[in-house]
Amino acid sequence: MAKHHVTTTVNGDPVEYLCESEQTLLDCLRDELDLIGAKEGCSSGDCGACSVLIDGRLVCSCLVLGVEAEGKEVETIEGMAQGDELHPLQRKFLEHAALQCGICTPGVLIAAKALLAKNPDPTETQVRYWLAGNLCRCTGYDKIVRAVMDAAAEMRGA
Amino acid sequence: MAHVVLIGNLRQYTGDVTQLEVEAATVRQLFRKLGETFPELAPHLEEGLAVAIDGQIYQDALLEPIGPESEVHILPQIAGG
Amino acid sequence: MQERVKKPQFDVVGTRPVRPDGVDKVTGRAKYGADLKMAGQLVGKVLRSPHAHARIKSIDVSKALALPGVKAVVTAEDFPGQPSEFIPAGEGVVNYRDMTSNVMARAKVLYEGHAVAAVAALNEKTALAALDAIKVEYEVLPHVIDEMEAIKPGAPILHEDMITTGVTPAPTKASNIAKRVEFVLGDAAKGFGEADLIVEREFKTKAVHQGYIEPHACLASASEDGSAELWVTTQGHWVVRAYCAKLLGWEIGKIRVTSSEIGGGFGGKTVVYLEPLALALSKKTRRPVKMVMSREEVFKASGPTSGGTVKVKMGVKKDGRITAAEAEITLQAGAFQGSPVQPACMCAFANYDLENVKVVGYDVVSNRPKVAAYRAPGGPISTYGVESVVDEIAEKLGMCPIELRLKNAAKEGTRAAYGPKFGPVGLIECLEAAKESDHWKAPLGPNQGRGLAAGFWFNIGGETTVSLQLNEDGTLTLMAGTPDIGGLRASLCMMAAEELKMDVSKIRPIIADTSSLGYNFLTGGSRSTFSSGMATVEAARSIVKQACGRAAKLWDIPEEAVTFEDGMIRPAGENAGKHKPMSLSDIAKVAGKTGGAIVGYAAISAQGAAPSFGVHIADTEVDPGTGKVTVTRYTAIQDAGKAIHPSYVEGQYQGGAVQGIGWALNEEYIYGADGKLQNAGFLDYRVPVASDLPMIDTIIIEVPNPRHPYGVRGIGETPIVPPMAAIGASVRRASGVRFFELPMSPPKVLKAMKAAGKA
Amino acid sequence: MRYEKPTTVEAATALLAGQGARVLAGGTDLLVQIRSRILNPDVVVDIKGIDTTRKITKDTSGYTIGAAVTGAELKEHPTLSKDWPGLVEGANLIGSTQVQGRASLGGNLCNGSPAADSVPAMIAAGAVATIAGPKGTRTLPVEDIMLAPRKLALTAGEFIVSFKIPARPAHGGDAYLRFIPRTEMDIAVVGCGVALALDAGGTCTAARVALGAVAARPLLVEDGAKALIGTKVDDAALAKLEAAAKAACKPIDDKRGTVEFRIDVAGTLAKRVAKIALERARKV
Repeated sequence: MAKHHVTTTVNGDPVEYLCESEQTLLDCLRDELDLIGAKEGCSSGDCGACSVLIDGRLVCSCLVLGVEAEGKEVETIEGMAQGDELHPLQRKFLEHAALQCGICTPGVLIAAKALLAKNPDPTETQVRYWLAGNLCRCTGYDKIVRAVMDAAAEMRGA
Repeated sequence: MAHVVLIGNLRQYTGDVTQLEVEAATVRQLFRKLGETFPELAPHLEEGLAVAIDGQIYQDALLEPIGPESEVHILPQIAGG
Repeated sequence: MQERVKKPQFDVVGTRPVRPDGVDKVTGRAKYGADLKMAGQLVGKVLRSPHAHARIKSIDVSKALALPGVKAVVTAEDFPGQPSEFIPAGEGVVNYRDMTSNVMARAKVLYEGHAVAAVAALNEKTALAALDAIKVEYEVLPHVIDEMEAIKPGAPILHEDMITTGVTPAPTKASNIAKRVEFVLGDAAKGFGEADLIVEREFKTKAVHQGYIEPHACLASASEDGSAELWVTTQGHWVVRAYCAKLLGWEIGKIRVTSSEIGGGFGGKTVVYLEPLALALSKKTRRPVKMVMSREEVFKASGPTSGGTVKVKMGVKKDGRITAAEAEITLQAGAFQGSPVQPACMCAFANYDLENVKVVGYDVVSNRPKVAAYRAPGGPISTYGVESVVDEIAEKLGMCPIELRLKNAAKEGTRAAYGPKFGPVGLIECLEAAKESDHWKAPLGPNQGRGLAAGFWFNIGGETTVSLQLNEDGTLTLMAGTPDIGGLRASLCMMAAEELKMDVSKIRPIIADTSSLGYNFLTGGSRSTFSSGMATVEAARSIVKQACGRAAKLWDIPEEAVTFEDGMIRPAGENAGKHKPMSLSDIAKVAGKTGGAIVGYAAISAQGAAPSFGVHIADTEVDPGTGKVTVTRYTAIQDAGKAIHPSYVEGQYQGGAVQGIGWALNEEYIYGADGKLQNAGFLDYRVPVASDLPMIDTIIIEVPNPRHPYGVRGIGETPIVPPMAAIGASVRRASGVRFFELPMSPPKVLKAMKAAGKA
Repeated sequence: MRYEKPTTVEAATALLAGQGARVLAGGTDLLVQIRSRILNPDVVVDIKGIDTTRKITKDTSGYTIGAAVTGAELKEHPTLSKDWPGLVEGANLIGSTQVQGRASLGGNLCNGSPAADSVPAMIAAGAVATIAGPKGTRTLPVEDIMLAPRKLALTAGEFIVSFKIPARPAHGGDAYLRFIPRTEMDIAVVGCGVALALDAGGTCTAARVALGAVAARPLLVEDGAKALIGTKVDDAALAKLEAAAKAACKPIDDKRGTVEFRIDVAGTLAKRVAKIALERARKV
């Protein structure tokens, strides 16, 4: 079975890769494009560590086939900072100590970014439900939720 | 003489002795003397036990000094998660 | 005599700088276990037992080896047999016969998921095809899962040579009870005779998994010359090195182990599973071999902690003074002996100042994966039972649960049931803080209740090496060897900065590999900030001493005539002459010309660890229509000794509390009658998600540890000890029903409420 | 495994008529099953290239929702959440935010799980599936599609293109609730959808009650509807509904819940869902 030739955009860059039908987008990002920021925690869409945006939509990249990315715009954690400038969410995560081991952090940040794009002023409950698909075993979520709320406030200019 | 207390299952190697007085200036000396007194205990002393000297727990500390009036407990090693 | 810490003023310690490894972790750059790639690497996969208990009659790997792209297969034959002896290494005492039989089944498979063979192939697809092509002939044997079933006469025996130790006279027949332990203080029978009220209860807890989000992963590369490199996610790479060397029969010095960033461990990454297999496959193929567990493998084949049965009996006077306490604790060890029953017994009554205590424990094997350490191993299980009984006593006496505890709380001078007397400890301070908290005084709504429980962990020190090098420009590089899971590097840099009176951002830390630094015991037992911190302080002080020595030489004055104050090296007084003070940077610039680089090195066996007590308050609301328990408010209070970086201390309290909430409400290993795990995934092994929880409030108590330069106690373990009993007590008040079994999942809660007429 | 992305219904049915073919819509179940080696299809047919599977259209007779429209897209539709809030809620309880970005009504139904969250809500709403196949197109009410776990009333080559949801009655309301041990991320232990319509006086004129995860397939509970029709949906009617819901359950004991628990909770949920649907019907 010949591999698929996929042409897509990742973090604004045009990229091409070859993949087999079974390979997930997560496999392609990590193995073909060496973008290791998205993590494989479960392979079943239950942990959110592999979260990426496809055409602005938050998805688990382990539940998307690599071939499905054809012609799409994919955004990963590697595209979140602009040059030396961290995204406000990234900065607030550091200030609030919203990570311990950090394995869930790329997925949480991508998910939080998608939330704030849709809802710039979320309540604590809205943040918690939006992030329910991003498991974190270290922090108990407290500091994550605070960091997201604080970043939202800063981004609103509040 | 340090007052030595053997905790937990160690009594099975000492013929049910759980408390005794031992002249020892360091943990190493204490272990050696206990091993001589209770040969069945010796391998367990080598395989890793903790000692508490006057309440403070020491692990892997053969050179730790023991005071003449010290109370020394010998207990299982503690690890963690 | 112990020297009490003076309350020093700190410049850096106690502040909240951004962690030095932070940017890499928010940008996706940080490299974890599965993130390294090597040229020519192969994919390694493990064939695992589909049976809970079976004899391996034969393994035929020929068809697998014949597949194009399959490079090697290993089975138990590739690992030398080990004698059954208990050797101090890594996590306490290990038995290498058990360890080698666990990483690769020998005569029998002892649990579903037990490794039987491993393959290395060009890619994952081929590796999986190779697993399918390996033919294993099993003779299926009867299995036993539950610990109380496993100790019954006639239960299937896992190890024909297992004779219970700790029993006199020694039994003559094999059983599944590996060990009996006993801790006695005073005379429990006499104490019960003095009691006005005796409460006796039996509790049951289920096996729960550490649930780190990063699966086990490693990349091994063995060379023709007998040396090897291993990249691995682990809590202790020196321990991994020792285990692998032993299991493979290789020299320790030829194996270089590098710890990747670690995506959570909680005790579960203190042992080896894939590592010796990857090294063996790499040696056979002379190519790098990468192995990563699937989530299903993590659940089925890596260590959960024990489930168990805890019987507790406590006697109390009418005024609340506890006169006697007894417990019997039976814990699952998994397929090989070594449950945390000993610390479970020792923790059981550690919260209390008691005269008469008897605790008996049993270590029981059954057809489950071998347990691994999980945060305060054993402590949460026994404490759940004891603290639940204390709560019931408070209710029966009509006493406030805090007052009852204050009346009996362990304090400086209390003799623990396991022997020694406590030094200064902070339980009373935690209880007082709970009593004074807004939370304790806040009103409750309908169907809501509030519970409280206390917890304890010993904390440990141990072998630690740190190197601190002063660079040519005055910056510093810190090398530690205890993997950083939750902000360790930040805390170590802060302690170095405190000693050197410099900006913490000038110190860049790394976790060094096993060939770059002397031995380090693992990150676990709440030891890394304590022990590596102690070594860091020593290394920093060595830098100061060396720098002062260089200044003395430059100034042609004796070393004693030089001091280090406010970050500057100065002549120590008028008599020392007038010399312009020098900074460490100034010294760094001339170090090369005055004797060479300045490096502080501390190789210590850290002693003086001190226990940390904590008290948690939980509010819950119970839905009488469904039995669902929701945690509505939560406060974790704990003695840190001294919080180096308070944010990461709070983070430990919060994270531990939430793991405990999961343990209390929904997490459990569920087995079918076939002995197979039914919920080996995050879908049905239900760890708490963000929307399940309220904010977790924290109160940091600081009763300094007199044996640490800054007063540090370990803090990572204790936070998981109180939650189950705190939530149990809270659910009792919210639902009107007292529960004796974890998890308090909706079907159980609804059933009990219906039976009590409360639903 | 082959991956195909046809752009016409005909091309899709031709591919699906072959051996070992599976439909790929959102993939949130299919890819998990392939990854865990439960399924090993020869070909996956991505139906998202077919325009009609990805669109929501509205006319006087109601909505036509493409089978591959995601839960997130249902939620973002300008009027669907107002007309059929229960349906949208059901679809948006499938997995996480991430999963809602992919999971579809068609996939949720055709995965063949009795616990699928969107299915009781669709049944309550009276949804009818439009099925394309080698012999042309046919329609089937949603409650008739799933026969047993993993077993559907679809024949070789057939797939669901879209669902027809009727126009909301003048005083109509629907709701869906499920019970799970956590707040998110679990499979329903019990799911319940109710849709009802009132006359101007507030008497229930029509009702549909559906339960999920309490039998081998999602259930349309006729007796539940009977308990409500002709009443003001008062406490007496709700008590009858509770009894009817419990009586309809034929659950199993499994890792997610016991028989007894599922029956009890089905009764509790049916009452709660009916109350929400009633509130909604009164407001429009």
